[in-house]
Amino acid sequence: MEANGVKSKSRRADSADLSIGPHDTMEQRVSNMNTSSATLVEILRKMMLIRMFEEKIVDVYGVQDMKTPVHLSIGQEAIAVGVCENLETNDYVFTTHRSHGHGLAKGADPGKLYAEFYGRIDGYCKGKGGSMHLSVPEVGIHGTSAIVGGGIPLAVGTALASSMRGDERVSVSFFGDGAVDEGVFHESLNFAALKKLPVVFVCENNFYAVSSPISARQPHDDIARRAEGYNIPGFRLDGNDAIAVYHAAGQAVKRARNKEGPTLLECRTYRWKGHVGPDCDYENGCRPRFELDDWMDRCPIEILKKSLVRTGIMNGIQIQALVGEIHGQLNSALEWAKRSPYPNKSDVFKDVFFKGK
Amino acid sequence: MEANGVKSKSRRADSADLSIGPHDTMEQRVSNMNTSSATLVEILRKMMLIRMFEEKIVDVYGVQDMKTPVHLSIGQEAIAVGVCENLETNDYVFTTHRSHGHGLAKGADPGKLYAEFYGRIDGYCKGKGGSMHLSVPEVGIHGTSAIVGGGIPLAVGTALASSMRGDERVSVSFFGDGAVDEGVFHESLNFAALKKLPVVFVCENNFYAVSSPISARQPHDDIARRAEGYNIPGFRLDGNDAIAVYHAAGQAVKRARNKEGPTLLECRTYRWKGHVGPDCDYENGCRPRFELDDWMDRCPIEILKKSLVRTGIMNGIQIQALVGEIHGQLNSALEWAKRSPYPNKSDVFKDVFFKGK
Amino acid sequence: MPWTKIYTDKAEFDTTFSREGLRGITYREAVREALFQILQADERVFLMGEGVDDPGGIFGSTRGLSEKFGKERVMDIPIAENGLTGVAIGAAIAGMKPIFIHMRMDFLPMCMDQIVNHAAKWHYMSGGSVHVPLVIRSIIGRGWGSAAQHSQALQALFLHIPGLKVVMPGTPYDAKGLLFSAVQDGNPIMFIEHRWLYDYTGYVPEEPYSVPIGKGIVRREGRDVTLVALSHMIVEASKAALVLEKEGIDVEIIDPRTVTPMDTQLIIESVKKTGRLVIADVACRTGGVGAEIACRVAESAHSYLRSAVQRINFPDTPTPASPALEEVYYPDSNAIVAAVSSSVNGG
Amino acid sequence: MPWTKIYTDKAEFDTTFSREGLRGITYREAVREALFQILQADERVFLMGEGVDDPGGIFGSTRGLSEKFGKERVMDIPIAENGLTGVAIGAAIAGMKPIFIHMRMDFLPMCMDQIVNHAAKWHYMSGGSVHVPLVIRSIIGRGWGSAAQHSQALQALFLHIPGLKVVMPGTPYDAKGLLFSAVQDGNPIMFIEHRWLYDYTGYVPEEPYSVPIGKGIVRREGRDVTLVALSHMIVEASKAALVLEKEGIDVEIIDPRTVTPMDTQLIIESVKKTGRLVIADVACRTGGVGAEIACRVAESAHSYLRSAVQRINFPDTPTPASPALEEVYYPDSNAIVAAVSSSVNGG
Ligand SMILES: Cc1ncc(C[n+]2csc(CCOP(=O)(O)OP(=O)(O)O)c2C)c(N)n1
Ligand SMILES: Cc1ncc(C[n+]2csc(CCOP(=O)(O)OP(=O)(O)O)c2C)c(N)n1
Ligand SMILES: [Mg+2]
Ligand SMILES: [Mg+2]
Repeated sequence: MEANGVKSKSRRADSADLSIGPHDTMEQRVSNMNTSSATLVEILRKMMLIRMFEEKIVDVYGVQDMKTPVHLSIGQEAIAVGVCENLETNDYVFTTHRSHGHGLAKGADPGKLYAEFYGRIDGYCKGKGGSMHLSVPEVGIHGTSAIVGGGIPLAVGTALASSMRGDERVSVSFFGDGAVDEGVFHESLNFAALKKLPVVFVCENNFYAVSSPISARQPHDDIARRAEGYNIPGFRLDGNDAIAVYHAAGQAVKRARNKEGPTLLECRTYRWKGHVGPDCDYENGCRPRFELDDWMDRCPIEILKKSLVRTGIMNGIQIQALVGEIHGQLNSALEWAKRSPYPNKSDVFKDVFFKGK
Repeated sequence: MEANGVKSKSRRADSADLSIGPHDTMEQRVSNMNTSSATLVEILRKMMLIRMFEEKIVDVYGVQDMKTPVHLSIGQEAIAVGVCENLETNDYVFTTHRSHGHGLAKGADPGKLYAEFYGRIDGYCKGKGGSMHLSVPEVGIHGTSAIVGGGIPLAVGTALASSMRGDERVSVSFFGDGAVDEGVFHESLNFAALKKLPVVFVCENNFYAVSSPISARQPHDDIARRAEGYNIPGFRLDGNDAIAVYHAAGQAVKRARNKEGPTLLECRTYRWKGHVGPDCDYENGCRPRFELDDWMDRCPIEILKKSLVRTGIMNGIQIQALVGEIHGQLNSALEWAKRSPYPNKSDVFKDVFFKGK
Repeated sequence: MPWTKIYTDKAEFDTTFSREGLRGITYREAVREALFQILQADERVFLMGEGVDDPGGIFGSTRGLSEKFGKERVMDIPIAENGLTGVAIGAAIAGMKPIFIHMRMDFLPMCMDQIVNHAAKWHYMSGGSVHVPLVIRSIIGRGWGSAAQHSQALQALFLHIPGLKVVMPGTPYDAKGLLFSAVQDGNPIMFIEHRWLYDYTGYVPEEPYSVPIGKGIVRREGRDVTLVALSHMIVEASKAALVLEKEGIDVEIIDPRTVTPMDTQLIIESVKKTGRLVIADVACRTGGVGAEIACRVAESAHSYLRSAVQRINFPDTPTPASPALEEVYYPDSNAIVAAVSSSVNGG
Repeated sequence: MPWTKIYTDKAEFDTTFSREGLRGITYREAVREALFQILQADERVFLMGEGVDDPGGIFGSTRGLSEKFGKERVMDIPIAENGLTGVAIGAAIAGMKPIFIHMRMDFLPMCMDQIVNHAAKWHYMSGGSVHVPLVIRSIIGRGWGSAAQHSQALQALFLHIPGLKVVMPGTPYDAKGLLFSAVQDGNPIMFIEHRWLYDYTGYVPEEPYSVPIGKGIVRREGRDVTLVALSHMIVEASKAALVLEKEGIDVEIIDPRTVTPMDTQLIIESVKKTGRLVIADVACRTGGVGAEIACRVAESAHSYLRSAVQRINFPDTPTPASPALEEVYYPDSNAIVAAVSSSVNGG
């Protein structure tokens, strides 16, 4: 078995080799220079928030009172944040079963997320959705599907609405490499390309769908290359390089906002935890240990931290302070969530149908 | 509106410009030289058989006793014959709602086809299928779907069976440009490419799905280019040039038989009749008249006839004799079909479940 | 009442209601008029479907609309039912009101995932924070050898999925009125038409109006037996009632009009009166809407039932192509007469 | 009879049947053993499904099989349910015998087109000239906040489609025996398991055997009321019967085992004896399998029914995530006790 994303180090995207396909008309200059320090710090903070938010789940999950299937994105934080830092609050985001990072990056409240995971009334879905069906309309997340690929056409739909209304909103669809297997991926890209809709397709290629390697599902792992068939730009990115993602996504979002059509971004990354739950799946043989080790060496948060320290934007003390601050925030969020009551029994019968506003 | 396949004459495939995409490893030498006269005559005969078979339907349809929705392939005969002349009897073919040509090219009996269209017991499906659900297992047609795209994965499935069993059979999937819209197209090509299955995808791009032009459904009309995303060879062919199709399909079939994997052939052509029924749809404004005229000028049968005459392989008298012979054959077939009885009323309850052999 | 009746030909209508100044139009025209008025009144509404803008115009029901409202609001689309349903849901989530149109109900299995797993569940999963105002029109086909993949009636599938409303107008009046309600409802609505109703004429007011979703209607009052008829079966039921009248059997015809929510009360009240239940649907028998109706009666009015329940349906087979077999496949008023007679005289 | 009973824990089994030398294994193991023996006996059989070869092995039901039979016959596949179902159908048409495995029944709406429009109709449309020996295993999920898209039970959808057989084994014995029958049948079979049955133990012979498709079974004989229980509900029904016995109510439990074809006769005979009908299914109420059963009884044994029919189902809502709501959502033996009591004492 060829290890995913590991052996072929040279194929890892770097700033000089991000674009593929003959339709690369978009400028792809990844340079830290034209990003403000404040933005860089904010990107780091959000990535740390996501990481620590999920680490707390790992901590408490053993108690068995957070009864929801958690799909953790530890190791993939750069993509959620790199993309969402380019978005306005009312831009649409559709995510997947692995949604915590996208939710937090887009501005969801950690306490309400925890409450939802605990099945409480103060959760974003009043306990009806759990971890897989995030819905935070006030930050542009209008429900989440846990059906693989299910959310992709929805993002095309909100983009269609924006296009018909002539508003400036951009839609972003996050999905995994597994979703590329599905026909709906094709149908969505075809339609978005046809109508030149303001949507950005962000594929988080972590090389696995549950335990199925991409080599058991697709004839090649160059997901960006799929863009060619739709005559839209496709880019392969190092998904562990937050700044690279930030810049590439910035270009794609700009393109969408300028009504120039959709873009496909393939962000290559790796999930550190098992497909679902708080454990590591190399332990039961789902994936090779060395693959994980190699990717952990390239922790997206450590990479960014180092570069911020190296360039003098932050120092160790500031980072420590940030850690402390986030810890405090998340601890209160968790406590608040646990104090939230369960929904009433009769709530089960509510919300089947919209009754008007 | 840009007329489909008309204005851009230069884009029409010719022998020098058949392949696209970076994965063109297949030799694409279209030359009449290496085709035997007997084969060429047989190709012409089959094309005339299809044309005349369907013209007879046009003749009798007004009587309103052939109660089945007929989707005629007049104008598209070169593809069915060009492809099927490369196949063995037990090679698998899956076709569509527009199946008459493929059936005849693969060796189906005209009488049993007519009987099926008349809903008679001697029809290939004992009157249960009609025109849209051709089933002639003895020539490799194991049922037909009239769901757009529905037959594509079936061909991949028979190819999978061949590959698992290690037999030499090749599977061919015929489908229209409309089927390329469907997700199942993507899923099928992805899987066939992944497993390097012995299947040939033949897209009959006639630029319309019912009255919807390809420009209302796809971002570009270069269907062959879709192959790139799957890392398989894709070729654009002049679908009205039977010899070109014959040779290109020959290569694709050989590739499949040699277990080298699937090929996508886009055969550009035009349907002369309306989507369904015996009439011309330009009359009610579905398509522009000039488009049809232009394509009729390039009648696939006339083109082949002329070249056979020019090269001395046939003369006018021989062709006339062929016409007479086919007329005779089809007239008897039609008469035979009309004399076939209707199924028994109780037959409606039969064949729901297979009961063993 | 004029709005309860449909006429199999226009002349028949003309000799009755049009003399009273009532306007009669076909089912097809009723649908088109509703779409026209809805598109005109609410710019959030748009139509999407394969061929909505072509000269055929979905059996005439969208004819001329693209010329009037443009190809963006009357949008031809790729043949990609699942993805495009997702697109419609997304647009609906964003505040648009798409009407997705399928020429045959058989194409709905293509998009079951988006309908069943997404549209139907979105409001609930999001704890009520998002809703999906989406109307999905589909037409049940029949005849001319349409065969197994082009004549299915699949309302029972949607009946079983919480979060969907299922509407089956049987008259021009209801077609227009229910379409208005469907677009205003704010939930995913399966709006199911029948191709054989398209040419029937009935009274349809010119101005916009709505027929409430969830309310059935008594199409004919009667004492002896409750005949629940769905969609095109109300035509056959009406014919059967005339025959049965001559035999001295007084049939009460109930048209539920909407299948979800079902007007169970109306049916129960009728059965309490007549003591007999016959159900005629335009779909295969087993697991159909008729089963649910019968079960509800067995649950709530069991003690009133004086004879065995009867169902009139297509047999549990795919649809055959041959005209000789179609004849057997499709039950008509004779089958209803037989079932009602046996309900009254037998069991 | 040992094969009618399942045990909620192994120890209980050990104290009864294992003393008699009968082997007890879990439902999970029964499925796996059947697959093992089938793969070994017939080289045309192969398994396909997302994750069939991974260490988890579809909740253990395929564990170890890829090591034994290789990754071609125990084939991991792309997440492309519709296309891959088509591939399976194609392979079946060509004479292979694929078993397609879905970890959740919720993923079947993805492939409704290939199941409903293709597999189910292929034999009929082709006039009997081609058949599709395809088994589709799917597992109904439940609990731990699986929520709306990961806990559906959709057997009613398939019940309505002619050309499909629908099997719902409730015991380890039936799981193994019906899987053998399914693979031998030659038609498309929806083989529906329930996640909560996986850990239950029951008597399962080591050698291959088959349980006929279309034959229900009386799991407990009783005089007072016919309780039809499907899949996991037979566990709750058995519990309820013990409670009711103490109340002096003698319940007859019938497990149809296969939903299509349905063993209607067995149910009718029972109702003729008891005069009462209660149906417990693991799915939403409206349009469910229970409606069909009730309707058939109302058609064929109406005069024997002495009280109102009762259904135990999930409510007509999507599945909620919160444990507090799941508790309300899923009816248990208490709900059955209440329904049976009211059937006997009320109505
Ligand atoms: C249609 C469908 N099929 C199968 C599943 C089960 N499933 C849940 S997540 C998953 C893998 C998804 O992989 P990918 O898209 O790469 O996302 P990742 O988990 O790697 O983030 C699968 C198969 C599902 N949810 N939906
Ligand atoms: C899933 C599905 N959607 C819609 C239809 C209705 N329909 C029948 S043929 C057709 C057009 C097919 O176009 P194409 O694939 O290009 O084939 P052509 O008719 O041009 O040969 C459509 C939309 C269908 N049969 N199946
Ligand atoms: Mg992945
Ligand atoms: Mg076409």
